[in-house]
Order: sequence, then structure tokens, then C-alpha cells
Amino acid sequence: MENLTLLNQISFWLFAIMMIGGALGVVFHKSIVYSALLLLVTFLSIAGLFVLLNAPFIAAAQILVYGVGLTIVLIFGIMLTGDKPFVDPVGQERPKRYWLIPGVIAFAFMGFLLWSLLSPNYNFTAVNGLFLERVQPSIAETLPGVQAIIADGGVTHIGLLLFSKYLLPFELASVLLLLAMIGAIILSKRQFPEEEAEGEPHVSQDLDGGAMEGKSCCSLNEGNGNLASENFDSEKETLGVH
Amino acid sequence: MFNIGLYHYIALTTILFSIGLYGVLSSRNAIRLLMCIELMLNAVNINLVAFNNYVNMNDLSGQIFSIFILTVSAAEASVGLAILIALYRRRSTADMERFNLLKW
Amino acid sequence: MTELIQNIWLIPIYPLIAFAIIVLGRWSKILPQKSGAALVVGSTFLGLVHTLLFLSAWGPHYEPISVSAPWLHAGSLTLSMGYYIDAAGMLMLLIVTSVSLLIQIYTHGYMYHDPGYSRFYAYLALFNFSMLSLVLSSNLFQMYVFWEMVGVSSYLLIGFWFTRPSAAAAATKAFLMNRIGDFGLLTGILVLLYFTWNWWPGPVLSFTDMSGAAQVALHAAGPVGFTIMALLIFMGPVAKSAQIPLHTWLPDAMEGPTPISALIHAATMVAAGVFLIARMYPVFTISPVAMTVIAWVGGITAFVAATIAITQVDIKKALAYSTMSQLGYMVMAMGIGAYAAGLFHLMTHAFFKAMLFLCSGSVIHGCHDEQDMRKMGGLWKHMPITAATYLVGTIAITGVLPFSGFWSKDEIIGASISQPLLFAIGVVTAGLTAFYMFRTYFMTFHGEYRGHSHPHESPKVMWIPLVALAIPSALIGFALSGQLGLPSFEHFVHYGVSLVENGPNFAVMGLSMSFAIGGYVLAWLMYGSPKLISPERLKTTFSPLYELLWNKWYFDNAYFWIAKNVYLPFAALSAWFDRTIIDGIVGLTASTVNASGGALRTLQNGRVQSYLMIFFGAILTLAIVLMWIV
Amino acid sequence: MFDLSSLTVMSQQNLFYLLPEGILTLGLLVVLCLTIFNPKKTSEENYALMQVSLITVLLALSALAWTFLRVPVITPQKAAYSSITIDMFGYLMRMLILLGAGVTIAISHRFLEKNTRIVSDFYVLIMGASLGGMLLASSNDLIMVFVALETLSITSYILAGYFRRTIKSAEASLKYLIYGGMGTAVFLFGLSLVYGLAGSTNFQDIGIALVHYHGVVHPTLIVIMLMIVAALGFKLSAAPFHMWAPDVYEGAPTPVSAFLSVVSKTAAFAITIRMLLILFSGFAEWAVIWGILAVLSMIIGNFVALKQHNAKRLLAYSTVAHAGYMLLGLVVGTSVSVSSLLFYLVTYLFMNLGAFAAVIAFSTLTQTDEITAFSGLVQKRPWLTFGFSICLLSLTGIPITAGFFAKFFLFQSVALAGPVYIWLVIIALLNSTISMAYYLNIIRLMVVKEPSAEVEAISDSAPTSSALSTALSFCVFATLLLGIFASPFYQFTTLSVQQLAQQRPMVISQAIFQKK
Repeated sequence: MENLTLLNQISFWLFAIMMIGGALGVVFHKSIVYSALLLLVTFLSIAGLFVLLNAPFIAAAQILVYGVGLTIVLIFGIMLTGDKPFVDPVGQERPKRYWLIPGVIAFAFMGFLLWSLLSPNYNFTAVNGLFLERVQPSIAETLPGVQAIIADGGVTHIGLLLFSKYLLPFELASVLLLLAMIGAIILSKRQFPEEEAEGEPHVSQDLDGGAMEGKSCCSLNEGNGNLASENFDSEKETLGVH
Repeated sequence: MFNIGLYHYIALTTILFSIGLYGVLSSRNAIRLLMCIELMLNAVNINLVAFNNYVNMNDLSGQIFSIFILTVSAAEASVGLAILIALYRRRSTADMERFNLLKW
Repeated sequence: MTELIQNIWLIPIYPLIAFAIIVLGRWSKILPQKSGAALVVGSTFLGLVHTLLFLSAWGPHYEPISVSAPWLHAGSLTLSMGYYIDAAGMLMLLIVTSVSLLIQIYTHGYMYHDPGYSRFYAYLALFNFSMLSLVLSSNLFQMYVFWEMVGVSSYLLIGFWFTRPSAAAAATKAFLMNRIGDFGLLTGILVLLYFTWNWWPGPVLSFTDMSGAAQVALHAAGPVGFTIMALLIFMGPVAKSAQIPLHTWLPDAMEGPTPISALIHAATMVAAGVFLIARMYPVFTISPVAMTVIAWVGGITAFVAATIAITQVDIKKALAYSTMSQLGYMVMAMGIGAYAAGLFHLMTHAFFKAMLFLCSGSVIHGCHDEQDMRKMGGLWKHMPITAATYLVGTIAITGVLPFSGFWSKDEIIGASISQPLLFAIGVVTAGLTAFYMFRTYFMTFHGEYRGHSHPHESPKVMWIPLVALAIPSALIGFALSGQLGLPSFEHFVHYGVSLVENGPNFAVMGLSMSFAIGGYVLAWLMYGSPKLISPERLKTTFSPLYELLWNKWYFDNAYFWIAKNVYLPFAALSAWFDRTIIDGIVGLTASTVNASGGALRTLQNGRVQSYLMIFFGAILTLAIVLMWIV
Repeated sequence: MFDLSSLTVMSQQNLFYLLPEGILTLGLLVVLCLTIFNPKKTSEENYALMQVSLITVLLALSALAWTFLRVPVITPQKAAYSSITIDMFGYLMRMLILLGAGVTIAISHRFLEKNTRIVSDFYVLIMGASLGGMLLASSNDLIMVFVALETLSITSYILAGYFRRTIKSAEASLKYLIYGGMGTAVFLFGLSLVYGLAGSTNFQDIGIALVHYHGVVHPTLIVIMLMIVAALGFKLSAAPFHMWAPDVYEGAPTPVSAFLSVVSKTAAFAITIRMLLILFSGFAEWAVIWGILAVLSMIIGNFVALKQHNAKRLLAYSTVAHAGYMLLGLVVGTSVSVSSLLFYLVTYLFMNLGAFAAVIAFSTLTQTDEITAFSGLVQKRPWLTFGFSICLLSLTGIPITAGFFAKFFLFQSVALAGPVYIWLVIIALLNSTISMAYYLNIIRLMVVKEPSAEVEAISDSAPTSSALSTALSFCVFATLLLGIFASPFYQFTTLSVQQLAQQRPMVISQAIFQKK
């Protein structure tokens, strides 16, 4: 038992460091592709934390939905929008305030949250929660949630809840997924059959053809910003009005 | 320090949330920005599961909440990518600095 | 007869029906082009007949009648709607129906060739509906509702001629100025409601219970709070009756068609402010400070507007400032407690000022849309009826003995004798009034015609209303002065026990009339007398042309000398103050708002990440605020 | 202790009350199937699909009325395992959302046909968003709140980018998604903390759990409040969380802007009021936060609107300002003020939808929505001008229109709550005086100015969509009618608030309602 606790602690720190490191990598790595891979690392570490938190089902779902599904979708997105422009142009630094102000805000926010959530005078167990650390293991094991986890990782319990107590949100989520799918199709499809007659509306640089290869788009952001602003002006004239 | 408890998790999620926040506020690439939103939502997920574990094990509603967040945020991310691609077709860039036609 | 009394609410409904018929008829193109006049005039005539029948059935003691029905329930607040008619209301009803009847007839001639003929009549009907409803309102809230509606319809009418860009600006200015007043009025109403929340025995805010409510509010709010409340309410009349400092819209509003100037900006709508003061008299009378403020605002307006009127060359603007000045008299009368005198002057002024405006409209019409008096002159020959009626109006307003202005205005001056400074203002203003009115008269109708078009008398449909209005302008003051054995005006219209001595005071009247005659003589010397030197003699003795011109310039120089040293500095100062300070303050407020709007707008820089920074910055700031407070 | 056997069978879960939502879902699927299996998409078919959608919404509305009359809600009922509450407040809000959705569908048809070839999916998305909004308005569970809110939000993101071929629409959509995603993240963080404090997702349980905190200055509670306020403020477009609104309103297709400004806002107000009155009824700190937000929204909304030259952007800032007025009702939090706020919402729905309908009608005719282009419209389209003017006057708060009474009721309820609040009312009145400048400017342009080139170009034979003109007339009519016959609606709102008060944890003993 003692070894198991130790193992838990070691795993916690391992996952925590991996998670934070991965997250920092997502934010700070120059290449967007590496960012996506580091995001995968973060997701998997979070799945590990879920296991530690007695939520094996969520951990599995995390790996399946985030670790596999979402990361792949993101990588598809990266490929569709090209790789090169996403390395921040060398020698062309953004103004300081573009990272300074966010940094200040994020730090202040973190400080505020840490201060108010971890202030020693108050804690989450004061009201009616059952803070397991303080509960005798024998009592803890009588809790339905714990029993469900012990039995089959909580799968049955979660399934029953989803189809009873949370039936309505569940059904609504299915409608939501349907709508999101329709929306994603509408938004990302290049041309619908009924639009063939009118063709693509003329835009200064219609880059649909070159988008996959990620070639022609590079010229916009590489090198100096003047070129980009010129293009920008020409685009301005063709804005749709509605 | 070595006794892992609820507050470790809260501190962890707070840090993760803030990293995501910094990323959203500062990143220039729209896809990176979407990733950072996912980071923030993941922080919430850990929060919920941790609370479920440490505060109330009478049922697994916290875990179910996080399942819903999982589902919905995946939908949101895919819609976000679709929008980004639609915009990319017109602007041929994913640079957040250039998406400022609508202003004032 | 009881039906007549019970159904008095129909009076505003007639014009509403006319409005609906015109709008729907013109929309569906069923109604012929020029049928607006018949409908609207008919509806107003019905209203006038109804009013007169009601008057005959009402007596003998003329007890106020109040009927209310619940209208809106909002929580524990129940607002009601109904009608309340007393002598003051009856007076307004008579003025509005009779004056607007004549003006609507006149309009047919004036607007006949205007493409917006039907639209104009529709707006007129809408205005009549709002105004009559305002007059009949049974409680302050209902009155406020129609007060705003009157503002909207007047906005539409001032901006009627969209071909003139200044008209649109004037309309907006009028509306915004009025809104500033209404803001005060509404705040005042809310404050009054706040203090009398649970008190009202009958319908909330009804005029019948107003005196009790005033006492309750005074008790609850204390004198200071009560005075602030009364002054907030007074802001409404200040804007509506064009009192300083919210008056600048009225001269600008002259951009509207002249019948509108006559109806709205002389006879009815601007008088609504005075009427509101009369209705809220129970509130004002128990606050001495408020009364003093009212009296002084009125007095200063009367004087300043009169001095400005001296310099005006646009005939309608001169009349507009004259209106302001006379409204100042009325408000001053209210402030010094001469309730009856104020309303008396309201009535006589409605008749003669409406007539003066219609005359000016006739002149403008006859001179082919010329409003500059320097390009008129000698019109007596071309339009004798207009000139004669204008003369009647001028005499009436200056307060020469038997004419109506004498009785009403001098009653106000007489009543103010207890406050010497106001009295002096009143008397001096009477002199100024005579001067500027005769100045307009001489400049327009005497001397040589200085314009280029061919002036002509207006058609019958236009001059008949002039003559019809000239009769009450001349006689109604005398008739109701109590000198003829008839019951006097105070007999009908009074507020409790009169606070000051009412009725003619001949010593005072003599004084003010002598000032008026002084003004007249001065005007004659300056503008009337060049006519003594006939143009023929100018032509025959052509060699001393320069000399004669010199002579002409001599008169003008004399005028300029007097004017420069006596009148103009002050008039110019007033005008400057008016344009620079008052408009400046208003403009400065507007530009401050505008500038801060522009500054706030730059925050919206199009970067969604900046927005999010503000989002989180706001959360953090709110957190600090909360930590601070809690 | 949670016991699985306590969960009864579906038939006992009051699902009867969810008939309108069911009809809406069914209609959504029907329209979707018709769209998919009918690839030709001629103009007639699109029109027919619009009619089907409209009929669905009307059916849902009548189902709402029928369920309401069939089983009167005397006390609040729980349904679907207490995921949602059925009460009069919910009925009112669901009615408003359905009305807003119906009007949006009616006003969008011609506009969509002019601008895109993919028409019918729009209705599917609108119905989906309304479904989310309706369930949000009556939800009683944090998970339900979240899922319903996201249904509303995600469909709104899609709708904002519906004209994906125009840059502005796509950009608006992306901005909305990013801002909304952050809003969601913050909201969820707040909700997770609520869950941590209470150990439950059910409103009643949370309310009871939070009773222990009344009167305690708890930093965690402040975090929760701020996060929830920020997220809901984003949905309500209250300053300083409003920054997305002008950009999105300008960029999005105009019917979507109308939908967002009315339906989305109504649903957001519904959940705000519900959470505030049931979950957090015992915390006085809210008043301070809402007060700051209200004043900021009024000032920013009105001041910046003065400088706008695009009608949609102007209306966006005007919605910010109106959110500010409405928040005054929450600042005070008495039953009278909250019911005045609800009445304001009812009025706001009609007048704002009417204004947007007029802008849509105009831009369908002229392909522009610059304010200066409206000049002289009265000469070409007098009835459109009339309707627009009535809506604008109502937004300004001129008497006899409903907007005036809404403002009057709201302001008097706030002013009567205490001397402190009179200052708020004075600020609000000053602001509504300022707002006159920009609202009247449009009327002035339309009525008294020479026609602009765009207006001159309108041909007399240009067709007007009958659905649009019906919807506009309906809004104008309602705007006028609500002013004169406000009482029945007001009584309904009063009853709604009473039923909300019944749902709060009993321990507080209605303290907030005795504040007056």
C-alpha cells in the first residue's frame, strides 16, 4: 500500500511536469507542428492524471477524443493552412506589448486565482463535501462513486447516469454535434453544387488551389511586412458588403 | 508536499489555465490559439474530475460533466477549424494580426 | 347634455380620426389630393363646437370634472388615464380649438402649392390630437406622455421642409433641447413618485390630489429636496416654453412653415409649458425658492429676448424673440403668484401672436418667400388687410389702452409691483416691446418697397382668418377685464385664494403704457419718419442728391447713434451671450460626449486578442474593486 | 446518497412539458432531410423550406401555449430528472425565444437568397440555436446549462460565418468563436468551482450548499462570481465584455445580428436571472458588479454609437446600451425591478427585431447599410420608413411606444428602491437623452433629407418580401400595442418572478425581496 502511494505521488509529479512542459511548448514553440505534437503530450499527461484521480473512463475518453481525434483534426488544419507562415518571421519581432501585456495579464490572473483558491483560511471541504483524504478508507469505500470505480472503472455508473439523470443534456449534445457537423461542412466546403453556376467570387488572391501545397500563401508573410500590407489593401476593395 | 491532495490539482489547473490564457492572448497563429483554448478547457476538466474525486464521490457527476466538456469542445474545435479554413480561403493567412478588418 | 360632458374625451379623438383617414386614404390612394384641409378643419370645427357645447352645459359653478380609469398595472404601481377639466383646461381647450381652426383654414392657402400638402395636414391633425390630449390629461404621467408626443409632432412639422438643410438641423435642435427639459421633468416625476409612493388616495399623480401630494412630498423630502424636485419639474416648462437657458431652439424653429410657427411656436405648444406650471401650481407654490426661480427665469427671459428682438431683421425671428419675451412674462406671472394674470396673458397672446405670425406668413407669401425686412417696406399699399391686422396685433402686444395686451400684460406688471426689480424689468420690457414691434411694423409696411418682386395681397382663404383673429386680439382683453360689467377673467380662472392683488391697477398701467408710447415714438422716429421725405422730392431735386442721401444717412446716423449707445450694445451683448455662451455650453456638452465616444471607439481596434485582454483586465479590475469594497 | 433505482421511468419525467422543444427538433430534422434529399435548391424550394421552418416554429409556439394552458404551472415543476424547471418564467422566455426565431426566419429569406445559394441550412441552424436557447432558459442543472449554452453558442458561431465567401462574415465568425471560446472556458472554470463548493450540479442542491456562505467574504466565491459575470456579460454584451459585439454584428449576415441581439440575449438574460435568483440569491456583491457593468454599458454603448456610420454597428452599440439599462433591474433585484426587466426584454425583442428587419429590408433593396444611405427613404418607401421610425422611437423611449413604458417601469422600480439608486436612474435618463441623438439622426435622414444615390436607385417595382413585411408589421404593431396595453404582460412577468422566488433555497426566507 505504501509503495502504491509512492508510485501515485511519483506519477503525479511526472504527469504534472509533462503537462506543464507540454503546455508551455504548445505556447512557445516556434513551429506549429511541434506545438500540435506537444499538445498531444499534454493531453496524454492529463489522461494520466485522470487515472490518478479515479477516472479511468475519462482517461480513456481523453485519449480517444483529444489525444487521437482532436490532435489529428488540428494537424489537418495545420496542413490545410500551410506550415511555413506559422514560423514567426525571423528578424521581425512583434512590438513588445504584444507579449508583455498578455504576460502581465496571465500572471496577474494566475496570481489572483492561486491566492483566492488556495488561501488557507477557506477550503472546499468546509461545507458539505466529503474530502476523501480525511475520510477513513473504510467509509470511503462505501460511497457509490467509489464502489462504481472499483467495480468496472465507473463505466456502468456513468452509462446509467447518462441515460437517466443526464438524458436531456445527452440528447441535446447529440443535436449539438449534428449542428456542428452541418456547420463545419457549410463553412469549410469549397463549393457546393448549387454554387457552381456563379463560381467563386473574385477575390484578389484566390488561393484555393495553392492552399494544400502551402506555397503561394507563404509570400504574404515571409520577409517584410510591406508586401503583406499591400496585399491587404488590394483585398480591402473586394470585401463583400451585406 | 508529497501528500498529493486537492490543492495540488487546483494549483496545477490554475497554472494550466493561465498558460492557455497567455497563449490565447499572445499567439499569432489562429490554430495555436485554438489549441490554447483546448488547454484551458482541459484545465477545467481536471478541476471537475479532481473535485469529483476529492469532494463528492456520491456519484460521478463531475466525471460526466467532463465528458460533456470533452464532447462539446471537440465540436467547438472542429467548427473553429472550419471557420479558419473558410477565412483562410479568402485571406490566405492564419495570422491573427491580419484579422482586423472589422473595427471602430 | 350629460353626454356632452361625459364624452369630452372625444375632442382629441376627432383629429386622430382625421389623421388616420388621411394616412390610410393617401396610402391607398383613395383620398383625393387636396382633401386634407376639409377633413382636418372639419375635425377641429367639431372639436370647437363640442367645446362650446360643453361650456354651455358645464355651468353654473364650473366645478372641475375628473374621470380616471386604470390603464397600466406595473407591480404595485397603477397608472390611470382619463380627463380632468377645470377653468384653466377649458381656457386652453378653447384657445387650441379656435386658433388651430383658423390656422388650418389659412394653411389651405399657404400650403396649396406645396407637394407635401396632405402630409402637412396629417401632421397638423396629429399635433392637434396630442395637444388636446395634453390639455385634457387627468394626471401628470398621462400629461408627460402627450407632452412627448407633442414634441414628436412638432419635430415633424419643424423639419417639414426638408429642402432646407437648416430646417432639419432646427428640428433636431428643438427636439434635443426639449429632451433636456423632459429629462428634468421625468426625473422630477420619478422623485415625486418616490416621495409620495404609498400616499395617493385616488389615481397616482392625478391633478386633483396634487396639493395633498405636494404636502406629503414636502414632509418626506424636506425643503431642500422638495425644491430640487420642483426645479426638476420646472425644467420641462423651461424647455417647452423656450425660457433661458433652453430657449435657443425657438428662433431656429422658425424654419418650419409659417402656419406652424403661428400654431405651435406662438399659440399652443409653447404655452403648454405655462400650462404645466399652472397644473403643478400646488407643488410650486409651497416652495418659495422655486417660485422665485420661476419668476426670475421668466423676467430675465422677457427682458433678454426683447433686447435681442431689436436687432433681428428676419421678420419671423423678430416675432420668435417676441414670443419668447411674452412667454417670459407669463412664466414671471406664475412665479410671482399672479396665476390668473399669467393665464390671461396666455390667452390674449395666443390670439394676437398667432395673428401676427399669420400676417408675417401672408407677407412672406406675398413677397415670394422673402423674410428679410430690409427687403420689404411700403407693403401697406399692396396688402392693406394684412397691414391693418398686423397693426392691430402690434397695438395689442404693445399694450395700448383698449386692446387686449394692455389688460393682460399690464396686469402682470401690476402684480409684480411688490418686487421692484422684477417690476422694473417688466416696465422696461414693455417699452422695448413697443419699440421692436413698431420697428417691424414700420420696416415692413411703411416707406418704400425695397424688394424686387411684386407683392400682392393674399387670397381670401388666408386673410379671413386674419380678420377673424383680429377681433379677439383687439377686444377680448377689454371684454374680460371686468370693466364692462361682464364677469372678469379671474372670476373663471383662479387658483385658490389669489396670492397677489389681481385686476387692473391703472397707475401701474399708465406707467407701463407711457413706456410703451416712448418705445413707439422712438420707433416712429427711426423707421416711420423717413416716409416724410417723399421719394418724389428726391427725384426732382436731383442735384442735391448727395445731400439728400446725406440727410437720409443723417436719420440713419441718428438711429445708429442712439442704437449704438443705448440699445445695440446691450442687444448685441444679449445676442452674443445667447449664441456664444448658451449655445456654447450646449455644444460643449455635445462635443465632449462626441469626443469621448471617439476615444472609446479606438479601443475597438479590431484585434480580438486586445478584446480578450480587456476582458481579463476587467475581471482583474473588478476583483480589486470587490476586494476593496468587501 | 445517490441510488440508481430511484430514477423512475421516462413517462414520469414530465416530458410532456418539452413538447415545443420536441417539435422544434423534429422540424429541424425534417428541414435537414428535405435539404439533403432535394439537391436542386430552386428558389421555390427554398421558399417552401422557409415556410416549413416557419410552420415548425409556429407549431412549437402553439405547443408551448397548449402545454401552458393544458397543465397550468401553479408551482414550479421539475422535468427530465430535474435537469430543467418548468415555470412561468421559463414559459415567458421560451415564448420570446421562439418568437424571435420565427421573426428571424421570416426576415432572412429574401436577404439570404440575394447573398448566397445555400439557404435552407440557415433555418436548421436557427432552429438548433433556438432549441439551445429554450433549454438554457429553463435549465436547472449546471450540465444542462453548459450543453444548452454551447448549443446556442456554436450554432451562433456558424451562423455568424454563414456567408463564408465574404471576408467580413468569416472574420466575424472567427472572432466570435475565439471570444466565445474564452468565455466558455472562463464560465466553465467558474462552474467547476461551484461544483467543487457544492458537490452537485443541481441548482437546488447548490443553492442549499451555498447558504452556508451567506455573509461570508470568501475569495473563492469572488472568483466564481467574477467568472460567471464575465461569461454571462459576454453573452449579454454588457461592457466591458461587449467588445465582440460590434465586430460580429457588423460582419455577420444581418438576420444573424438580429438573432444574436435578441434571442441570444434573451436566453442569456434568462439564465442570468435564474442563476442569480436561485443560486446566488444571498450574495450582495452581485449588485456592485452589475452596477459597474450597467453604468459602463450605458455609457460606452451610447457614446460610441454616436460615432458610428454603419447601421448594423450602430445597432450593435445600441444593444450594448440596452443591456446596460436592463442590468439596472438586476442591480436592485427587487421583484418589481426584475419583472420590469422582463417586461423590458419583451419590448426590446419587438423593437430591436423591427429595427433589424427594417435594416434588412433596406439593404436588400440597396445592398448597403451605411447610415447616410438611408437619406430620403420616405420618398421611396414610406411604410418602411414609418416602421423603422416607430422602432427607433421606441428604442429611444418616446411615449406611446412600448419602449417608453418599458423604460419608465424599469427606471421607476429602480428609483423607488432607494435613494442610492436614484443616481443610477439619473445616469440612465441622461444616457437615454444622449441616445436620442443617434436614433433621431436616422429618422431625420430618412424623413427630412434629400434621397441618397442608393435610395434614388431603388426602383418602384423592386419586390418586397411578403414574409419580411409581415414580420416588420408584426414587430411595429407589437411595439405600439405593448405600450398601450402593457398590463397583462406586466402581470405575467410579475407572476414569473414570483415563481422564481419560490425556487430559491428556503433558508434565505426571501430576504432579497423585502429589500424595498
